[in-house]
Amino acid sequence: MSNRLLKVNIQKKLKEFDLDVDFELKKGCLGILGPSGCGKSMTLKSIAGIVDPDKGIVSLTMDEETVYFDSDSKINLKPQKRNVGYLFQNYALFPNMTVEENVAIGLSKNDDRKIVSEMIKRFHLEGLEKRYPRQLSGGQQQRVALARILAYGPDVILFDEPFSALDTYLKEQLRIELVNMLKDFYGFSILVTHDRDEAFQFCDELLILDQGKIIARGETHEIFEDPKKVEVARLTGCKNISKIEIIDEHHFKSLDWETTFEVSKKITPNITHVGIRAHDFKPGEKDDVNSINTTNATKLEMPFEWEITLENGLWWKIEKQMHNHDFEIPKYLKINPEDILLLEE
Amino acid sequence: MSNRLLKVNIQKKLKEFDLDVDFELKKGCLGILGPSGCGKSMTLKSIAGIVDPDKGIVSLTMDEETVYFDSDSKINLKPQKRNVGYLFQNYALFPNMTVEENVAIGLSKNDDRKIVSEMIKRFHLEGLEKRYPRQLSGGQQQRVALARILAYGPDVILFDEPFSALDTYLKEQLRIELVNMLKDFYGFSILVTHDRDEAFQFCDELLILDQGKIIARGETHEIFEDPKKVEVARLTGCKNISKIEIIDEHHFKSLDWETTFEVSKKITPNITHVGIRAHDFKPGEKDDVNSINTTNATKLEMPFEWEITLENGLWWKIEKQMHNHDFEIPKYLKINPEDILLLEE
Amino acid sequence: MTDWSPIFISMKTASLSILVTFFLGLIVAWILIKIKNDTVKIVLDGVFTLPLVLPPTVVGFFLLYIFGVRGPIGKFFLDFFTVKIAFSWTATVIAAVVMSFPLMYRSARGAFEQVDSNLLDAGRTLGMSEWKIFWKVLFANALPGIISGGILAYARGLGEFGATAMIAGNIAGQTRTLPMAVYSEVAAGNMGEAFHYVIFIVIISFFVI
Amino acid sequence: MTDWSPIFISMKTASLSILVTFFLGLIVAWILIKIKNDTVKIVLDGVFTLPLVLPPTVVGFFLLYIFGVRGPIGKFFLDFFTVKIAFSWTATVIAAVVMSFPLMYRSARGAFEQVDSNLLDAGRTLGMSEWKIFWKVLFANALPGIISGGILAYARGLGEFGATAMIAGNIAGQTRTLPMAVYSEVAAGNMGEAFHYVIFIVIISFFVI
Repeated sequence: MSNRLLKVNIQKKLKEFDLDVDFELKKGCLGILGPSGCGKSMTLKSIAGIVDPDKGIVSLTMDEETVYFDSDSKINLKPQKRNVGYLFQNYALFPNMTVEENVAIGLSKNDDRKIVSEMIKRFHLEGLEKRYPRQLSGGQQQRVALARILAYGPDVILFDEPFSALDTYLKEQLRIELVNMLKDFYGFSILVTHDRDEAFQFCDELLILDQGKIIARGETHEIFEDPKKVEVARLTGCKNISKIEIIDEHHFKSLDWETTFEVSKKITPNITHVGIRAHDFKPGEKDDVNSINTTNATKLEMPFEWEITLENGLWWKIEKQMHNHDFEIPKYLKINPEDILLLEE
Repeated sequence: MSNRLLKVNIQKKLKEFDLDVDFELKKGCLGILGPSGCGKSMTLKSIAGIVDPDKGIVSLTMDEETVYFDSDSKINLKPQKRNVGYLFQNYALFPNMTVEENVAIGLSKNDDRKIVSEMIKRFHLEGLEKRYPRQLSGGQQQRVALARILAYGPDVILFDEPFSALDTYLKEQLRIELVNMLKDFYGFSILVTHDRDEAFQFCDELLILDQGKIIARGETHEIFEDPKKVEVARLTGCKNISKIEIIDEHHFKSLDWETTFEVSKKITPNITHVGIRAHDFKPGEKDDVNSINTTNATKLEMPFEWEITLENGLWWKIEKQMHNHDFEIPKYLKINPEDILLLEE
Repeated sequence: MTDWSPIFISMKTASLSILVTFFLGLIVAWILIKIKNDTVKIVLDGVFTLPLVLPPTVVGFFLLYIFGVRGPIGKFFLDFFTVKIAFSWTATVIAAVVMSFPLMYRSARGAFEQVDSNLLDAGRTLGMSEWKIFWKVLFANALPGIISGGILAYARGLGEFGATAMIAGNIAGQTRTLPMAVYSEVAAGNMGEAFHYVIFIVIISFFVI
Repeated sequence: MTDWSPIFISMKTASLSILVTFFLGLIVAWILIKIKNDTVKIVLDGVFTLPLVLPPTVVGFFLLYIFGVRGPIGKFFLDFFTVKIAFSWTATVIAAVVMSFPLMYRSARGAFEQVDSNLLDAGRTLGMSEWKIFWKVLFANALPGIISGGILAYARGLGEFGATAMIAGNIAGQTRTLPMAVYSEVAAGNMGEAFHYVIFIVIISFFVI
């Protein structure tokens, strides 16, 4: 195994906040999850060299180390020299060039032209070679953009919200395609998104960004299971979050839902909130631990889910078959003490 | 019960295709589902009077009939006279006015000003009255836009992809809010979207639009359960669609998946495709009816779902708990002969 | 000693002409935006832009043709009001308006087009009158572009030379505006005198910008 | 009989000046877009736009100051090459370039700014040289705006009057361009003669547009 490392440590003053991101990546794909305008794109652009950070270091080691940026040694490699591919949100295909010309644009005179037809084939673009970007669907445009990047043969690929411009029913298909493509890609990749499903699906490791700061970092599964912080819980899709009053080491009172809960983990004094995922409630009995009365709950039907909102604002989601339109809300719900997430502000 | 009817029958030549939409709405909310650029927005704009159709009739009956547009009688009411509210995709708040001024802009001199503070309260905008739109989050902007429309007291509200500009984690919350708001709204509403979940959630009745033509119309549940047409199946989220070769009245061969299936409904000669929803597969045995071998299947983990892709391209989705990361793909899957959708091109 | 009259004449001309140009430009831009027929739109846009494309002396020639004592309007005014328009102060205003109008019109139109058209439609569906939409939505949100267009038009009016020379002439104390005065003094070899006027114009220009 | 020399002089002047203006305008616009310091950007933009805002005669005055026999550049050329720039045909070109440059520069810059900046960045991350990005991406996608800017600049150069009058004078057969000729003929009372020139200019204008 070769010695590979992507090192990113950048600080930059922005209008709304200061960006301060510091991480290392040893292999595969890193996801950056955060709300709109949290500095995600700015981070990617700093790595690609499109934007200059104020301070810091960006370097890539693939056997040998290449320093992309180093504010102390005043190194700032041009984007052209970095060998970093960037998939723009709007794909940034050149409107004045055909599919073929777009894919070939990154090749130099000495490169083998065969790679263009290889990429066209690999991304199922046969027959579209002479078309212009405006004549393609959103999904086809994305494939052309990917083919263009891979033909260039980058060491790192940066994905900037790759699915946000697509219709919902196209997204899933293209996600699978991208996952499969990434499997074959030898270099590093970073995917930026505000969609928790995308982050979960693509990336083994995750970095949660808010207001330019990293508020969580780790294995994707761990972050989703134990978000630790209110903002992380919210971004990973936790619907029920409440401020609490600690009663004792294993009990608390929720201030938003006005009920008392038992929790299996020890509540330390730094805990200010709890989170309960909407999927984690189960039908229960009156005498169960953490039982909740469902009087006056309202239900909302989705194709494969019921969304139930209790009177106190708690959300419950339960799977259903598409054909079933009747659902009796159970009198009581319960939540397993192990499933309650303890959160810090 | 009063006599209420919204009648829309419009034809308009567009660049890419001809828009030809004809429907009547007797109560509540109608959903229009279709891909980007299928003429959805154009339909809404024709109803609001922002765009003039070439031919047709738009009229609203609330006890009395008001003709908005009639190409034969050369009637074309100004948007100002139609009393139709329009929620724009980007909300179209006036950037030079505060929240309060935005909400009040639709009121005439004789209107009671109290309604402004009522709306501000109803949409939880207290404390934001003096802010400008750019100082608000996406969700708050949407609430201001809704408050502005409801303060004006329209008979019809048109929603143009109301959630497409929002981050995923905000969407669900705001959908619930909107559903609740619509419950209290006495008039008609039409919601246009490319998201099947939104269409399902909001609307009892659905209209599927493709290339300017209505390709399906009916009760939301019925359309989702029996889409009848390939394009409708795709838009309602059916992941597995294949061309078929009919063997006999209850058997067909799928050309894409290269297997033979049994189906309970009779296959009429007009049937050219079938659809199988990814959720409808179940683990099975070798000898089951419609059993499928899963050799070389790949799995992909989502927070609450496994996505399994079989070698022949079929998709299967199965619910999971967030904490479970292990999943053994069963050797065989089966599909109930009743769950196979028979589709026409 | 420096003759101050060009300064006063120029200020009067530029001020009156910008008033006319500003509102005329706004209104014409608004009307043009609302025209739905593309051919009409392009033709009208061409006509209104013409003074920007034609040489000022040619514009002046046409103005002279219309407003001259034998021209249709010029003759009318002469016969009925015994007013000679050509080679009078009024002519300097006419020249300045005609030459600065395209700048104002184009800037206003550009600024209007930058305003999200959804805002106008939102105003309409909320029952706002077209007049209210124009002022409270379109004008208010296009203001920066309109102001910069107004400044350009003012500068253009102040500096008008070619058309003014044709229709108003260069009569000291009557139609000799600042740009005229600079030309006359240089032509007469008084670089020093001309320099005074130049300084004055440069100061106004900086002040305006 | 009509004197044909103004037509030839004007065509020569406009053609040479648009060549210079076109490429100069493109390059300056490209350089300005790449400058990251906002203050420098605004100041430079102001300087390059100045000839559009100042009266033509004032610009002509400054040009005369620089290129005149006693001006720094004029004196240099006179001393070393015994070439007089002021009141020569070269001066008409200089006047046309200086006056039409801002139009070209601003149009090019506007057209460049309309091009999605992601395209440029995409080009960079794909290893394209800045020169290739300029021509194949920026220029190619801004072409409509650049051409319309070029046409405007050509028309401006062709119609230049004020600055030309100052620095090049109105010497028949040498520096008397079409706009000059219109003025001279009208001033001399030959409306008919002037009309010939006007027709010619109008024809060119229509042809160009």
